[in-house]
Amino acid sequence: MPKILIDDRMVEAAEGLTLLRAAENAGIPIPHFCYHTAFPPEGSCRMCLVEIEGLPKLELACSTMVKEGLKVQTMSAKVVEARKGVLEFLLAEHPLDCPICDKAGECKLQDYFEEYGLFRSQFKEAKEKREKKFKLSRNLILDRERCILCTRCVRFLNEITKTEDAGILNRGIHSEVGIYESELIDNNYSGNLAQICPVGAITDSDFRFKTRVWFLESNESICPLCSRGCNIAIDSHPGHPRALRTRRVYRVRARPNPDVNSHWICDYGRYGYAYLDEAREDRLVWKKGGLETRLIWDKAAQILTEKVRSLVHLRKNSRIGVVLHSNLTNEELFLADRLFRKGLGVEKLFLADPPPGKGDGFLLTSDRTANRRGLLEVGLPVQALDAKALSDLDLLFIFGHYLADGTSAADLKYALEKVETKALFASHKSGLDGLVDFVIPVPVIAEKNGTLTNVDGRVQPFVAGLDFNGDGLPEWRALLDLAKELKVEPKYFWPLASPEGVYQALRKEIPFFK
Amino acid sequence: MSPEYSVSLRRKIDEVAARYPKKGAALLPVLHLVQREVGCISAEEERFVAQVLGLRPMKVREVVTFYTMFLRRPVGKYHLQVCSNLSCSLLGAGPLLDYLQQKLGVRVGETTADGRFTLSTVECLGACEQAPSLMINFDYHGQLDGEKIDRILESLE
Amino acid sequence: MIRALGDFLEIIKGGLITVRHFNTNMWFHTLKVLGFKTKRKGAVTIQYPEEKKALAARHRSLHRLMRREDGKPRCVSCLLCVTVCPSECISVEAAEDPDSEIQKVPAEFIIDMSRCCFCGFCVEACPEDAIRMDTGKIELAEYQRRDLVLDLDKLLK
Amino acid sequence: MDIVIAVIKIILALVWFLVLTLYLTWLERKESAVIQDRIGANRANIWKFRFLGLFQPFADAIKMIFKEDFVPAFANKFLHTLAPFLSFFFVAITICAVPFGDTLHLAGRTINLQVLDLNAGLLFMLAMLSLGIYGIILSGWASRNRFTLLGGIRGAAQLISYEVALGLSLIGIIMVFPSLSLQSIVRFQGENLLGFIPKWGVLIQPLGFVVFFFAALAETKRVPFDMPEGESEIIGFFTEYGGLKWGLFMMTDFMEIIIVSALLTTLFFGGWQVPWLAADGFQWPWGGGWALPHGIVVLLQLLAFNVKIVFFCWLQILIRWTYPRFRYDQVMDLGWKVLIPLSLLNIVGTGIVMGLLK
Repeated sequence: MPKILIDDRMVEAAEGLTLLRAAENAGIPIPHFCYHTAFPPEGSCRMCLVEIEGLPKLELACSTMVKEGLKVQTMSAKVVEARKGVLEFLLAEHPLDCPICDKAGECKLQDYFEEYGLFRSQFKEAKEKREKKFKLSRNLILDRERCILCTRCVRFLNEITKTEDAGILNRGIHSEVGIYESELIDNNYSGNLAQICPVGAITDSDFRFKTRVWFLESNESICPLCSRGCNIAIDSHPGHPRALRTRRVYRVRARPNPDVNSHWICDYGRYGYAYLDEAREDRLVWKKGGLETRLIWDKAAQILTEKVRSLVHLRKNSRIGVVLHSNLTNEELFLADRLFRKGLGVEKLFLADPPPGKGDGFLLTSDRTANRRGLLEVGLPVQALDAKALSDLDLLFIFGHYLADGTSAADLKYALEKVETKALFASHKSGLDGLVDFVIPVPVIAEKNGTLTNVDGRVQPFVAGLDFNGDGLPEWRALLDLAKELKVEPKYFWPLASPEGVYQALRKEIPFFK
Repeated sequence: MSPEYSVSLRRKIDEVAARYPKKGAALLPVLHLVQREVGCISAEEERFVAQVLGLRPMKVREVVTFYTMFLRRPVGKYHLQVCSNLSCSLLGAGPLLDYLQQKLGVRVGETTADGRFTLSTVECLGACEQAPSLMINFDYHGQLDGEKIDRILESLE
Repeated sequence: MIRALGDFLEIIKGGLITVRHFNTNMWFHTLKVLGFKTKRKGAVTIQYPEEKKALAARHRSLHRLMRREDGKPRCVSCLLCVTVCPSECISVEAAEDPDSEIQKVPAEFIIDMSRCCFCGFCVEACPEDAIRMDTGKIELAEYQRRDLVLDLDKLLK
Repeated sequence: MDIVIAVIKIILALVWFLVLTLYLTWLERKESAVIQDRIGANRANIWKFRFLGLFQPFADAIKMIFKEDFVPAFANKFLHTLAPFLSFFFVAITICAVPFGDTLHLAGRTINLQVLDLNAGLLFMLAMLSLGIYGIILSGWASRNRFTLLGGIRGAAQLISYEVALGLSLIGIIMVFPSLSLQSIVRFQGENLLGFIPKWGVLIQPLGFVVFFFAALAETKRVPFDMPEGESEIIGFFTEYGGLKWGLFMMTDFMEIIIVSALLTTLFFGGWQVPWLAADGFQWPWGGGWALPHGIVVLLQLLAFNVKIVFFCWLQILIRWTYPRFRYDQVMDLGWKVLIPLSLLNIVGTGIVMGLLK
């Protein structure tokens, strides 16, 4: 472990680390554009220059390896002067269209210029005119005036997707990022380009001009769209009194997690956020004799528990069924197991999941559910869905709207008509709404707390980032309420009050989660 | 790829490529080979080279556009390359270029109607001591002025 | 005792001031009403709807949006006014302009005058001088609340 | 016939009273405006004809009549409704003792220009004015609101305190003009002092006048004595009223101003007396005279009475728009520690002077 001196602070850095990383680890940020943790250093932006004692010129922090005894100054007058110079040269060609640039507010050039910039430019010459709307891919637009040629995008396509769709064309002042002829970048990870672009050169037409970044509230979450469980940040608009749009979520960004998704997410997860706002179930209703009544959950829970009690009393436990899905959290699956199987002796546990898709071999998996692994590890003995098995039940708890996906509408209607009471816990509207007696809105993953187990068996906790606006409640609370109301294993269920508490219980019982 | 490329060219390419540990590393010599054979490197040649060397066409395009000695379209018999870099500009490369444009009746990047001259600018010929300098095909001409250019052009036949 | 008398005297004095005002205004204003011009003015009230005060040059009145020379709105919907507005009365929706020099134009620009507090921050924040508060319109009463919500067309007028 | 005359007198007196009240609101608006360099209400118009805003009172009246008659859900509905009428009634009834003029001889009849010449008219008026407190207390209490209750209590305390000074200050007058009938008190003031100075109450009872004037101002509950209402800062007793009922309270206020002016005029400024005007014309103190017909004399007397009343109304409004409100303790101090001792002093002084003059 070489010891180095950064800004007169003794820092111990691992062998083979660059100065920039070592300084960052020590809490001393060094400005940079082209350097990205995920790629080998490039050294083209010259922003990370630092002064090293004994060396005549400033050195690049991003490509200098740590060595025992280095004495580094990151904020000396010489360094600041150099940064000013670099910024001035970048600004010589970079347009000042921050008011219309989507990156404004999270733009590195803007930030650094604010910190080091020379606010009086010495350039009298007019800026070069370049193409402002060059189509890079289906979603990406390149503004060549704004591009500072850091080549992050090129390197991403070379190193991560290995598709090498883009490159730097020409030389000197004529250099520009380009694609080959009109072969658009076409891979499932192109959305990351807009995210890693340190300036506003690459913008995403999905987010372009929709809002400004400083209005957005960023919340951490986990992508539930496949079993990878990529770490994401959901950027939502907390609301405006006269907002023209009613949408909440404006974009989804990758959140770095070296163990799961590095710095990336796939386009399927990035652009697939519409489910957060569209076709959401928001009213808790009870349909009785053609009448729809709006209820509060407590009332609905009372009616349901009454029904369960009467069935249990008549020893007709076998006429209770539960349909589960793999987007439930570990806690919820565990509670379902504990309540329905162990507590009430329900044997008819079915599974209804969204249909599998196609994996892409990198992050996206073919399994389009968030917690299939968790379901396996919790050990729920679920059966495949069978419309016939459904029909000889008296009471059916349906979790998720995916039941409507796999079974034909006519079959489903025929089967469900015979079931006396059906309660649907669903986050989205579906064909099931018309077939059940209770519709209980539930939050999606981004709106509740809990843990998910990804395809590699990694258990990831997450907290609610968005507010849940429906009448209903998270499934874990519904299950707890039912258990408490039914007085199933009171000693066991009473102390449980939160997903954290449930997870503690889960850890005690199932070795996998230890 | 397309049958126009002669068997001998392919053999030469293989020969050159064999000298390098990785096929891709032979890109520059191969491009020179192809340019000598075909005359220029257009998109078609780029694809051909990329295919032969197992690279993506974009890689080839990057290299071709970076070096000014690779021609992306056919040129006339004489390729006049005027240096536009600092030393030459200071010593009058600009007026020189204007003079050439006027004399030949073409603009930068164009070929005369008779197909004899192509005029283009390049970044630094590495001949600052002779500025302003001009390269005609592979011959250097330095310390130019209008008169000298007239003489040089006359001597070309 | 003497102090109390003094206080009493002050009270009387105070009364006399009002009496003086009463006298001046009563007679001189009456003269004015009857059409006689006197040096002293009497009451200073401006009879508002009939007489109006000239607005100061810097007076902040109803907003307007400026146009470019070709008639397009100057606004690039950068949302800085929305950001700075303390009463959150502005909402803008952006759209793409076919002209790549402009790029961003407002598809809708709404100011809810019933919320506006006339601070003028939007004018100061605007990088394009697209919004101004110099129409001189200060009579903004409406019978319907929705008439106080001004949209792009109304603001561009 | 007497009944007809009495009814006509009642109607005329009430009409006079109400019209004056109505225009007092206009006077108040205009006077306050003129004092403050403004113009005042001048918008109300009939067919664009504004006439100095003289139609404003009608507009106000129409507004008040058609406003929602709101009674708080928690209020005592009966008492809440009764209170303003009670206030209004006790003030309105006092007009019957006010002498507007001397007697009018018409068609062989002698008509006293007073609704009712009570032999204890002064006591009657004081009594009625005191009863007005009930309206205040009831409205404050029946609204079932802590703030109105406090306002009512403040009002009652203030009015009762000043009743004392008010009553005591008049004892001097009663001693000088030995009668309780207002008409006879006015007649006494028709004489001259030393042959040429009108023997008005203010000249022989200056201290009594000052005490009475302040006490009477306090009785009207207006600035600077508006402890009970204080509509701008301290919440008053009629906070829970609106529309016509609130209008009644307001009218009561203005009517009290008129009654106080009438009392001041009658007791201290010779009532309907015009200096040196006798029943058959002017009698100049330096000899000679100017005979006038009976009708003209009566008209002059009525005019004098009205001019005096309007002057005192004007003065009260001027005071209201000049001085700031007293603090509650200052009001009490003024009443109990200044006005009452002064009025007692006045009684003693008057007695001593009268004894010496005898």
